[in-house]
Amino acid sequence: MQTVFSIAVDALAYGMVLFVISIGLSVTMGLMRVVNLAHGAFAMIGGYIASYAARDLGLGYAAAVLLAVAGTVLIAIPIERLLYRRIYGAPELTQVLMTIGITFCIIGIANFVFGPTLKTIPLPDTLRGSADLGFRSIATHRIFAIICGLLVAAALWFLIEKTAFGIKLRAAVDNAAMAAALGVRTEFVYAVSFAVAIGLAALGGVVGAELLPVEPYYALRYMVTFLVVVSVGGAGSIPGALLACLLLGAIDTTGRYLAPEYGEFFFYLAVIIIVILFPRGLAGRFK
Amino acid sequence: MAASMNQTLAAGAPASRNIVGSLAGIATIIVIGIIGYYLFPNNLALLTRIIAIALLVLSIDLVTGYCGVATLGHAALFGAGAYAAGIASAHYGASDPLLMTLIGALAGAVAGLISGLIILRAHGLPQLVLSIAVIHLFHEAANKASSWTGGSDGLSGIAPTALLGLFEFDLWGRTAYIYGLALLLIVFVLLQLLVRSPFGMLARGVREDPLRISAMGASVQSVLLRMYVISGVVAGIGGALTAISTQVVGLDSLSFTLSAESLVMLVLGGTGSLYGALVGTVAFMWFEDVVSAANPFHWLTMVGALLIAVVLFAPRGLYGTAAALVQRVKGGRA
Amino acid sequence: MSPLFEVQNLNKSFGGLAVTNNVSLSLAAGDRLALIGPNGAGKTTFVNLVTGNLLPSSGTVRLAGQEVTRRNAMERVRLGLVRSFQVTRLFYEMTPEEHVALAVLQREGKSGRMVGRYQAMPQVMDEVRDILHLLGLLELSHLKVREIAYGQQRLLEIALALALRPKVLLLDEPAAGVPQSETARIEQALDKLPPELAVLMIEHDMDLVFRFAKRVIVLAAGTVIFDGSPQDVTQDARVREAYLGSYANVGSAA
Amino acid sequence: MKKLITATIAAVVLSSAAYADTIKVGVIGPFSGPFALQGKNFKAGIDAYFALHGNTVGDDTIEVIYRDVPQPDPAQSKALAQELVVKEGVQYLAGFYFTPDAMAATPILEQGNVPMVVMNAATSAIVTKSPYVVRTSFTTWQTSTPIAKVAKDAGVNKVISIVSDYGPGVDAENAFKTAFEKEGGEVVEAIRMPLSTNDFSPIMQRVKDSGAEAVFAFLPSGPTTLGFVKAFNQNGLKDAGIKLFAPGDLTQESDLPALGDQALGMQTTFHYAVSHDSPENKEFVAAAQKAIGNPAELSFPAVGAFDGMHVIAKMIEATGGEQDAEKAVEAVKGLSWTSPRGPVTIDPESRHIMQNIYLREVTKADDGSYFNKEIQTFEKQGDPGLEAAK
Repeated sequence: MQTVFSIAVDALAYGMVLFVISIGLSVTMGLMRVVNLAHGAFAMIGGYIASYAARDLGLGYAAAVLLAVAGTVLIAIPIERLLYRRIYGAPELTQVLMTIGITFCIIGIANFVFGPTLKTIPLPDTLRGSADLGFRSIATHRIFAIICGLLVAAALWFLIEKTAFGIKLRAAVDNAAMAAALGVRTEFVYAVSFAVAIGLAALGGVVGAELLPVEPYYALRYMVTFLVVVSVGGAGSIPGALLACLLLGAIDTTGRYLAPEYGEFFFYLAVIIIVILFPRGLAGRFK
Repeated sequence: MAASMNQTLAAGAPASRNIVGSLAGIATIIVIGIIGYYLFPNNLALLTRIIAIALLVLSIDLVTGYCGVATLGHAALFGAGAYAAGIASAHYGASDPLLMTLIGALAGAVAGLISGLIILRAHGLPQLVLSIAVIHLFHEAANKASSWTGGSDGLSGIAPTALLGLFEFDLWGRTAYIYGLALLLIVFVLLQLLVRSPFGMLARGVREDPLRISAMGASVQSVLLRMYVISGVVAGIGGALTAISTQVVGLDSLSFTLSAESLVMLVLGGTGSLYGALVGTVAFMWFEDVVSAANPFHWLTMVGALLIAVVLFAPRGLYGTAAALVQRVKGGRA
Repeated sequence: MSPLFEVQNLNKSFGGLAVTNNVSLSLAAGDRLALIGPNGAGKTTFVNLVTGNLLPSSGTVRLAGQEVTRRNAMERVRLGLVRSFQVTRLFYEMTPEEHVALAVLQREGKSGRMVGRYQAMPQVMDEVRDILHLLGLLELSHLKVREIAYGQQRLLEIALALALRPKVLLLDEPAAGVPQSETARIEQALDKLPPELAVLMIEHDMDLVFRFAKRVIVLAAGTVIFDGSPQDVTQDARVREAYLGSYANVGSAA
Repeated sequence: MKKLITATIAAVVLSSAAYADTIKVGVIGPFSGPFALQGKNFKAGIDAYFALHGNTVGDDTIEVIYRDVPQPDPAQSKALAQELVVKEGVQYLAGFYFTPDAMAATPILEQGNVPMVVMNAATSAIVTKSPYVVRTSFTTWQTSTPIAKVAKDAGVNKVISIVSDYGPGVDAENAFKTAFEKEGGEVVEAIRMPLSTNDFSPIMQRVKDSGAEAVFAFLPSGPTTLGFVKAFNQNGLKDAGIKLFAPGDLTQESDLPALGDQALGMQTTFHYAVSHDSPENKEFVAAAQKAIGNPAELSFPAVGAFDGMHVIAKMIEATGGEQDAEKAVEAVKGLSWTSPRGPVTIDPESRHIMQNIYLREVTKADDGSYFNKEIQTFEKQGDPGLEAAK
């Protein structure tokens, strides 16, 4: 019984870390309909900035996180204006080609600037070490990641469902021409959504760095995981993404506990079954 | 009556032009193949590798370009062919290259059937994810079955006998290259027949509007599945060619990386055209070879820049954009 | 003799909302039936139920003596029920000739052939030319469909349907979206349909309905409220109520 | 056109004839991609050798030609090796970070009359694939065997083995199991986990449930080691007194700055530590760090490459620059010298390198950096993997 609890805690923690990193991709893919394979690259940029700020500049963790989010968004703005804007509404394959190209470039540049070694983001003392749950101990940082995930989910839900901006965004997604006719500045809405998505990527990159360490090939290594999670949840759906992360986290964790040598099989078989049963994702908003 | 005569003539014209066009295309491949042989007599191993990958890219073109199925898992078909041919030789002594090619083609077809049955259950992004899951399952299966496949150490001990009992697969790779070129030509000619056949037309119809195809009484699923099997044969031949020419098969031949890279090659050349697939493969592999030899530490950045440039300036791929330009110039003249 | 095509007590509801309510109708060879109804009457749902794109909640659909209620769209086509689409669905990168050839090949069971070209099959080419000629599309046969006018695309829809040699033809608003100046060509095309063919036309354009149909069925709120001759339809009190009563709602429904 | 082709061929032939006293060495390794760091170490090792010993042997000048195989890709490796031999006319093939890449190139050695010096790939069987293969690195069996004795000496009887599920991981598991059982210990459970594992918490749960007193682990160096060590510490295994034993791949010098405090006190066995205390090593490290640029990036592949170049130089010396693979290989069989890692010998029978294996502990230096401190030496270790395969 204790083991079951223990696995459940692990699953929750892993799922929430996945959620924090992937949710930004769900926004770009579901709301802006861009297959953004470069999502991981932006998460990685966030990780690098935070690492640089905390390690080399000696700033605090909170400052590093803020700097990472702001810095990544700043870097992303020209990329959005010059490159992404050209592929909104383009066929999927074109988007794949463009965003893989962007990923390659970012990897190459990161490799050049920061070198090929792993970069860590020093944690503040409060997040270091482990917390005792009574039946087991868990890294304090994992608890922090869970809280971050919940906060992000709530904030996004509020932004999309309850604010004027959310209404405009949903209108622009459903029918861009109509929204424009009604006076919504769709370009602006898209730019802001993109910035939010990138900011979330950066946040995820920093918060998730304990689990997915920052190095140049981060962007490629975890690309598939992010894509799978978003697709299983249903692109554009926050509850869907949350559900997918928790479910896949549980499957992955349990599989790796029960039969680690077949861990990969469990995970991808589950993905196939879920996708076939729910072709639009667990809570897909769009076709 | 006169009008209808004119129409008949007009109808005949493009058909014969197509045939001339395809003959010219085949001639081009032969000429480039021969030039390659004489210009790079010491690079034949790499040229053979390009041919094997070209077969994989052609195979992706059949399902992606002609049927509109997005896949990031097509190396499963290629790797199945490579491993089947390799295992036949290494474990069963079936080392006749023609036999190995046949076995590769069959295994590719079976892998095509299996992955088709899974991948075709969804559309769009979920389809892409299914294909990713499929390639990972194939990869894991090969890794697990290491007594058959050699696992991550690779399958070695493949020793193809002389082709037709006459031509040894030697160090210079001449036999492998010529054999590969012959395979490519045969496959290319057959595929040209295929894409112009009624079935090819049906497949293009599926790509453009599956609902309309079923309203015509044809089964979309069956068309796609048949195409997947054919595509498996083509990829399987490519895989067998690798096994024969390099005499070793690694897990990379069943990897997501190879799947993604070959899809990129296809999109680079231009989807929906057999020439596009060839142009894309040659361009990408040539670029990779040159740039990675010149500066291995930064070639990834340059490949990335190339991909971005293609999307911005040649959105239909290299061949597609060139063909459209030629069309426009011709149209302007007419 | 049992009718060629028969729908009995067809019902469909979406989460408690009845969209098709106990609809029955039948067609014999040579019939020209028009199905009309105000916006939101459930015509599109009815088409989808008949063609097999939707499954009914209850009721039966019979085609050429067989029950096809649970069969999919493809099988119904093979049994002789062919439809056209309200919004043109064509292969925009292909030519009209290729469209019709594909349909002819499909009908003949030759569409799966992996070698040979239809251009080299004389009977196929003859039939393709005949059909294109019949609909006045012959001179466009080598243009890409995206390059031809919408009215001509509508004609090509009909050509495609004819090439499948249906027993029952379901025309879903054949004149929808066609400029007034070109509807005459659609009418001409409809006049040339084979006489033994049973045709069910869904249409808004009442002129076309009066010219074409021998019998009219009016659908309102998913229920058949009239079944009779075109002459009587305008006199029917329930039809008048359904249409005139609905005028007030047209604005908001649109 | 034909003229042009003839001219090109003539030019190629002439160019190789004109520089007859340049001996070309083809080095295949991962110079781009996720493993580029290892390729960089190859290059640093080779550059260090030239810096210390010059690039001439007698009248002959050594020229190194690099070819890039970013990830395990035997087909690509074979094609490049073939190109190196046929087109570039290299007399020696060297490098090879990954086992499949080395295996793929072995069939061309005899045909091309070319010896191969493996500078890293660590699967025992490579040297059996061709009589022209010499290895100057290590095998996973070689580095994983001594840690069994270390574990036993530390009073551990029950061990759980956790390895990445691929060739080297399986080798490590078998090596440890064989050695540990010989010592009288018991491997209570052997877990193989996918290479792509990111979250190791469930694995740590398995460790707790197994009742083992210690963990034997093998993971490829890079991002996963970091996650693994963190999970080990944070899930309370370290506090519960469970020990962690591993071959040195887990504490590769280039990963140490990231591992930091997490790795403090970890004991691993390996053939080389950058910190090895000897004049030869000081000289080597100085040269290699200069060659690699960032001193923190230097780690074990560099020493494999450095010694590989030493072997090649001896081969050139023995053959007088003539292309004669058999004579060249014959000449280095039984060759002994003092490498930066300590005394080494090429075993005449297996053509694999016999060397000391060191037990090291991750220690914090005075300047706050971390290093592998050698605390015990297992002298003259051969490759038990070849024995086991017999």
